[in-house]
Amino acid sequence: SQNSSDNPEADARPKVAYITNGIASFWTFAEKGAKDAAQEFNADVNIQMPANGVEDQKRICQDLLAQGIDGIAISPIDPDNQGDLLTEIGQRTNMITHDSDAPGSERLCYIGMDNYTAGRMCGELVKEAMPEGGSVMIFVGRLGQANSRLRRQGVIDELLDREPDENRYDEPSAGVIKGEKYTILDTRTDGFDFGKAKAQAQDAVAKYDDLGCMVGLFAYNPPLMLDAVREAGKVGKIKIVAFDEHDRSLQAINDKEIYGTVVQNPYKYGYESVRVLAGLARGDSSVIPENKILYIPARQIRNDNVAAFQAELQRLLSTEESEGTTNVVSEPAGDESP
Amino acid sequence: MKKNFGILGILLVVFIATAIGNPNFLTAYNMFNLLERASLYGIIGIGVAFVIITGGIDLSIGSLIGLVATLLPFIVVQQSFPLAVGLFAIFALSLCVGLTHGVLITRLKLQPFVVTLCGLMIYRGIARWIVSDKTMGYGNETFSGLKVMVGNLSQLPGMSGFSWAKHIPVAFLILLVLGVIASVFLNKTIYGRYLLALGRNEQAARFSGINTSVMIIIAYVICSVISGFGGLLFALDYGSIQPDSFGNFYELYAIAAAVLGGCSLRGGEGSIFGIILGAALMRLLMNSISMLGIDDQLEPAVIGIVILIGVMVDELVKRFAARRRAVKQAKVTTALPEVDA
Amino acid sequence: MKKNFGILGILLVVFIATAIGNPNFLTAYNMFNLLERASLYGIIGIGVAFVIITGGIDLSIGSLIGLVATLLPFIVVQQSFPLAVGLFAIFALSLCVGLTHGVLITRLKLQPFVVTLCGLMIYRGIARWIVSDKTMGYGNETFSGLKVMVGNLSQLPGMSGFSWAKHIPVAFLILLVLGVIASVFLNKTIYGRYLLALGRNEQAARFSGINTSVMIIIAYVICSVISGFGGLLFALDYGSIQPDSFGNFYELYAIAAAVLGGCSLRGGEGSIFGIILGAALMRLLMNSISMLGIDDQLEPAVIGIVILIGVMVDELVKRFAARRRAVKQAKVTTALPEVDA
Amino acid sequence: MNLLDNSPLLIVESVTKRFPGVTALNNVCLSLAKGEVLALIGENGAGKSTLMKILAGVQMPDEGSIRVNGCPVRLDSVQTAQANGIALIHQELNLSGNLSIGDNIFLGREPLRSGLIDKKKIHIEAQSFLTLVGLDVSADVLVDSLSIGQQQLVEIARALSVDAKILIMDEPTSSLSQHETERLMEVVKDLRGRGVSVIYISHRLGEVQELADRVTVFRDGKNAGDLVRDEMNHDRMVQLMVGRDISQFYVRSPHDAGDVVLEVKDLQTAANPGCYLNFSVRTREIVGVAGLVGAGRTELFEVLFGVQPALSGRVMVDGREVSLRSPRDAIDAGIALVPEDRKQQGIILEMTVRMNIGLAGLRQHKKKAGFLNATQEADDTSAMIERLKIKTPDAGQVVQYLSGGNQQKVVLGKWLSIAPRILLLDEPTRGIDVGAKQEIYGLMDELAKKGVSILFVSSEMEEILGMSDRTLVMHEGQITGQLVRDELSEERVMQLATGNVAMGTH
Ligand SMILES: Nc1ncnc2c1ncn2[C@@H]1O[C@H](COP(=O)(O)OP(=O)(O)OP(=O)(O)O)[C@@H](O)[C@H]1O
Ligand SMILES: Nc1ncnc2c1ncn2[C@@H]1O[C@H](COP(=O)(O)OP(=O)(O)OP(=O)(O)O)[C@@H](O)[C@H]1O
Ligand SMILES: [Mg+2]
Ligand SMILES: [Mg+2]
Repeated sequence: SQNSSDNPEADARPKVAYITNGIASFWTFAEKGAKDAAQEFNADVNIQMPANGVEDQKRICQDLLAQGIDGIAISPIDPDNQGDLLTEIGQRTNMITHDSDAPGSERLCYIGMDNYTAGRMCGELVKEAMPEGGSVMIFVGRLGQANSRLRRQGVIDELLDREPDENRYDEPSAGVIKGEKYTILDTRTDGFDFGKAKAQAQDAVAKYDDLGCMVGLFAYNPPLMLDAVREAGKVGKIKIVAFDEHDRSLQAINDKEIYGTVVQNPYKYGYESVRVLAGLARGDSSVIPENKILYIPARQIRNDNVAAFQAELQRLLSTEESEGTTNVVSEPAGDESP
Repeated sequence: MKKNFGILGILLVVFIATAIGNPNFLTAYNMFNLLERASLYGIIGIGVAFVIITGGIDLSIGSLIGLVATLLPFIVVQQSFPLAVGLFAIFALSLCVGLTHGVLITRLKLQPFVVTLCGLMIYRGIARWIVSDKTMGYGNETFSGLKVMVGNLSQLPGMSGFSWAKHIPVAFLILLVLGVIASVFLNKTIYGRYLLALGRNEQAARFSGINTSVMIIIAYVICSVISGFGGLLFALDYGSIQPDSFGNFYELYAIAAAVLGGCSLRGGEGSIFGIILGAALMRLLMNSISMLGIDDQLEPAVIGIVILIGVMVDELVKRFAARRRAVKQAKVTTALPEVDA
Repeated sequence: MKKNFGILGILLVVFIATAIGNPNFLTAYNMFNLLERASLYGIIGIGVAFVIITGGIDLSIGSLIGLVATLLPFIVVQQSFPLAVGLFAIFALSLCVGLTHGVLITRLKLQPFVVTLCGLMIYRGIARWIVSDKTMGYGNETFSGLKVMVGNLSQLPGMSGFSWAKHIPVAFLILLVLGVIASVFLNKTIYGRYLLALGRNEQAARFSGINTSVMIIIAYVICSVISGFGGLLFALDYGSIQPDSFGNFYELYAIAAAVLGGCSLRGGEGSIFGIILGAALMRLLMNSISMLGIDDQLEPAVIGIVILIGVMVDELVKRFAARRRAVKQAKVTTALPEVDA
Repeated sequence: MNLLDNSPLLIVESVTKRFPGVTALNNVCLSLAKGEVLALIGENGAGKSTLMKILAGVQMPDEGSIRVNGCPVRLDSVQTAQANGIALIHQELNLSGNLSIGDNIFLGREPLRSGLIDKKKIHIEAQSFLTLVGLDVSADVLVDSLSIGQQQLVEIARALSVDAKILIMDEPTSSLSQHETERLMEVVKDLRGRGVSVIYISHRLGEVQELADRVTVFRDGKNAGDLVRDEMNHDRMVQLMVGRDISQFYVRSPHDAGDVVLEVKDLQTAANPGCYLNFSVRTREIVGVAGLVGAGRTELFEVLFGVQPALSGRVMVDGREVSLRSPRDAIDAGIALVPEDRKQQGIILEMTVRMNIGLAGLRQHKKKAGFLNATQEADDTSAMIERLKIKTPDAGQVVQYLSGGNQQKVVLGKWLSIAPRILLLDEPTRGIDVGAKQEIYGLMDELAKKGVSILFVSSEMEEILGMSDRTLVMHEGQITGQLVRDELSEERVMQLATGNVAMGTH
């Protein structure tokens, strides 16, 4: 937890909290955005990353509520089933959701994008990378969390040209999913164990002679997939499509080893969340848009726009470095994203 | 109870320090939360204590919790069986798990660590496989009756009139009842006595005509059934179950609570009261870390250090007591020879 | 070696079955990968074996791996110290960790399970805290020299000429060297003999003039240093380190490999060859599950079941051998009396 | 002699029992009448305990039958054995140290009150049994805090509390001294008077002679013969057990003691901090240490061997003070200890004879940079096997499969291989058969002749009288007297050991 500052006039400053759905360097950018906004809007922000899932998230929220807080921005891990907690928060303070929405709850606003749509965007990249069709493997840290399931489903539905339906779920145990042009061979999970993630990628390369494209849905997956493909000497033969802005992924897009990636805008999540909460705390409800959704779209990064995107990240980081709070030199961005 | 001094002391110190550090700590809301968490972890701590007392260990608790929590909605919501069937199924499952552990350990003479380590992996795999890693939820209407167990006392029949009842979690009541039963079982019945005896010296117990195998199996069954029940409570409380991670490391929390509470992993020792204290201390620490604004990342380190200090203090207290006893003894014996001479 | 029959058998069966099930299994690429993984896990398995032989356990391995892997880039990249300083620091850290474990266990007489469980929490907390949960990477130029250790033999000086060298991971060479050293240490030096003796009966060993405390401390130091080294290799291989999860559960993999390989958690037994087999079997299984297209979710369950079968087979083989010896004896003794009479 | 019923109460017929590597019992038979005290004797490993465990339902025989009161029985558990009226005091202690004395006495047979354990009743009844066996300790005391001898008395109290028809005592006196032993004799005689049948196993033939109505002898897992009361004399028994005559039991040649080697000054130990010990031992001298159970003799040896630190005082070897903080220090000073608790402290059961014998000498291999010197180890071992006549198929045999006497010789071998100058022997012949005993006595004598100083604790009066050149007697942690050979008599020792007299000469 980082209280952004110990200002003597703290009483006048709203105290808000920004709660993620786990620990990932994806959230580093959100943290940065939240802090920037806190400075700009004269608020204290407490950033919390629950390490152990739903339970930790609940505990952290309750402890914050117990301390008295003017607003909470939360990325619910499992919005469908965390109703009680969201109600509890909603009753005690201003609550907004970010990154992952809970439309049925008392949230005042949602800030973020749609994982299913982002998944479909990722699927589009696969289609571009492999226009003639072929077989695809999906790698993901966990399927236990809603966002990764939605992302995966988006990829599958796009490749199979299905109608959008967020509630569809092709069980990974169902085996090969065959479409007209594209075949999804399998989905492998690694439980955030990087060793296993790499092994899964290597095993897939070894197993399928006809593997056309590998999709890595958590930030750490694509670089490990690339390692496997390089070791097998199949760079270019096996296409790679990434998710999130891991620096090695971006570098590889530059080097044309990875076709492209879908990135969100975590900095904006953090920034907007704190801006909205600070406004609400001061009684300004105009910060909330009409439809109660602040849509921050995902973007597709390919070889043509990767340089510009890298520069954009660099700018964010350099301000951060000059502040001297944190510096992630070797890994500017991205782990498994929310 | 004497040997719980160290941990009781630490508990009080942390409690008072936090209360001073943050006045919000003592609010009814926070106390309720703290009590509830301590109760849930205390319950699984009591379960594992039985196994630890026999000199065994159960590493599969977390996975069993995950499996039970995943299975119930799977059976009741997805397969649309009645709730009673679901509850019976998870009860039967927990029982069979304990039975299997016990039988493998006593009949095949496999090591408890190994058997339950395999259990840790197997139950997790089954939980993930059955629902294909899908998140399971307890938001369903069907479970609203059960949810009383993770509510407050005023939700119990006939209790709505008492205003104080609002501030006591039902889970705490469950813990108390379970604690009293476990305590009586352990200290006042022959079965408890047998467990303590065989935990220290299995052969001696066997030579005394005790069917040690059956007693060990019973201990594992108790542990698994309580874990399964604990899993249900956790699931009801958190509402959302990710089959691949729900309950991860809970066995370590349970074991740590038991050890903090004075159970020896060598077997033959354990106090239920101590275990409850141990669980309470761990939850209190987490709460204090939040309340005092200590770096979140340091949380595991703080808990680890406090546990270490706890067992070290206990050890030193024990030694000190032994030395004092020796000195006292010395006085008595030095008094005697002079009379002799 | 005789007692590794069971596991060797299972290893062969799984190997052949997978080779039949998927012809790509035997490709040089897959074999290289398999060998490399087995080597990395084999290395930490050897480390923990020393502790297990003394009758202890080390649950902190995974966290220590996480800490070491996090610290090195922190020191070298973020704090811009020379690589040598970073390497020395993580070496010194591992050594101190082992020393602390050993001292707490022997001097304060704390239980190994408890001490290292606290270690599990503490090192994880420190790793997370130092870098504020940020992901650390080994992409930096500085580490390219070290990366040879996770490459293939042809990258070693003077080896580029041999075409077969391309197909052997350097990690395998490291494992072999370490395995031979460990084996010699354990079986051919007096220190190894001391460890085996005190693992069986610490008191008798002490009464024979062995400084058991020092030996136990040495065992924990060896374990931690090898774990730290293993952590470095893992980190170099995976390139990217998340402080809150890197190395989670690795201690269980290491312990499982050791147990599969014939180490008894009661102490006094262990074969380095067996541990390498155990690690290989676990990695082979994971590879087979991928290769044969078995449900990913079932993976932990499959591994758990195979380990269980492995130890059960070993136990049954042992019993069978004992029975056969008894029968043989019976024949001898019925033959002898006639000569006597 | 009692009048016996015609039909025996217990009949064992051609029982055979095999273990991996050994046939413990080979077609043995045994019978026991009502109210009879049957002594069962035999060398170590003759199969006595094995048969008793079979009778107590702990082990199942491979072949053969057992009849109680004429009916064939299948004793497949401790419960069935108890149901048939059989109770066993095991040779090895079998108590749960974390429970109180009373809880141990009634373990498995707890009296209940409304479903819960009746603690009061346990306390009262346990106390009466403790009085019976002469253990003056509260029944609420944890067993962990008792000495081995006291624990042995608890075991006996427990067996008495069973109210058995057949009471089996497997070496009940092995760690008792004369005083407690005599008390036990009375108890057994009293039981006989009340019609209880007793099987009494002991290597102390004096007790057997005093107590037994009949003696059954085992040799190598087979019946070697029976002796009725009139035929019972030391030589006959030994003859049957060992298969040869042992004419001179205590081997003693005159030793001319030399210079003082070990000198202890004002030594204060943790168990008896009120006492300050002073004595010395010379070369070529065998000094016995006598005393009752719990007199503090083991404690003294452990301090001398560096197992536990002294509270104060000095120990000098060859006139130079040595600091004894660990057994290593003691070994470096030339001191070796053969401990009282063989299985816990003396040997490593799962290791081979070679490894056990080699263990103390390994440090000398340091010359080879810490590598084992396999040849030296093998040579040392075979030399010891030969010198001590250790009965083992080969040096690679796992020690747990050896008989108790041979295990004891392995411990001796371990120390002799590094040639200590001062040898401490704590109950060196505890649980050891006559043959092995004689060999150990011979060895002590031989060592003393070669210049080793020997200090030995024994609870067996005969042994003290037979072996020591000089005797120290301890009582409650204090050395109450020293007796040179001429002054040595049973009465003097007992007087000093029970503290009934004024302090002896120093
Ligand atoms: N559980 C066992 N496993 C293997 N061998 C055993 C076992 N128990 C006893 N033996 C062996 O059986 C033989 C008989 O042992 P037993 O204990 O009956 O001898 P004993 O007559 O009681 O000897 P002692 O006088 O030393 O007590 C010995 O060779 C012993 O090593
Ligand atoms: N570690 C200890 N702490 C406290 N008291 C002890 C300890 N060890 C022994 N004692 C006590 O010291 C006394 C002497 O015990 P010790 O074993 O030395 O006697 P002993 O003369 O050798 O008798 P025994 O024949 O029973 O071995 C006993 O009363 C015993 O209970
Ligand atoms: Mg015997
Ligand atoms: Mg003694």
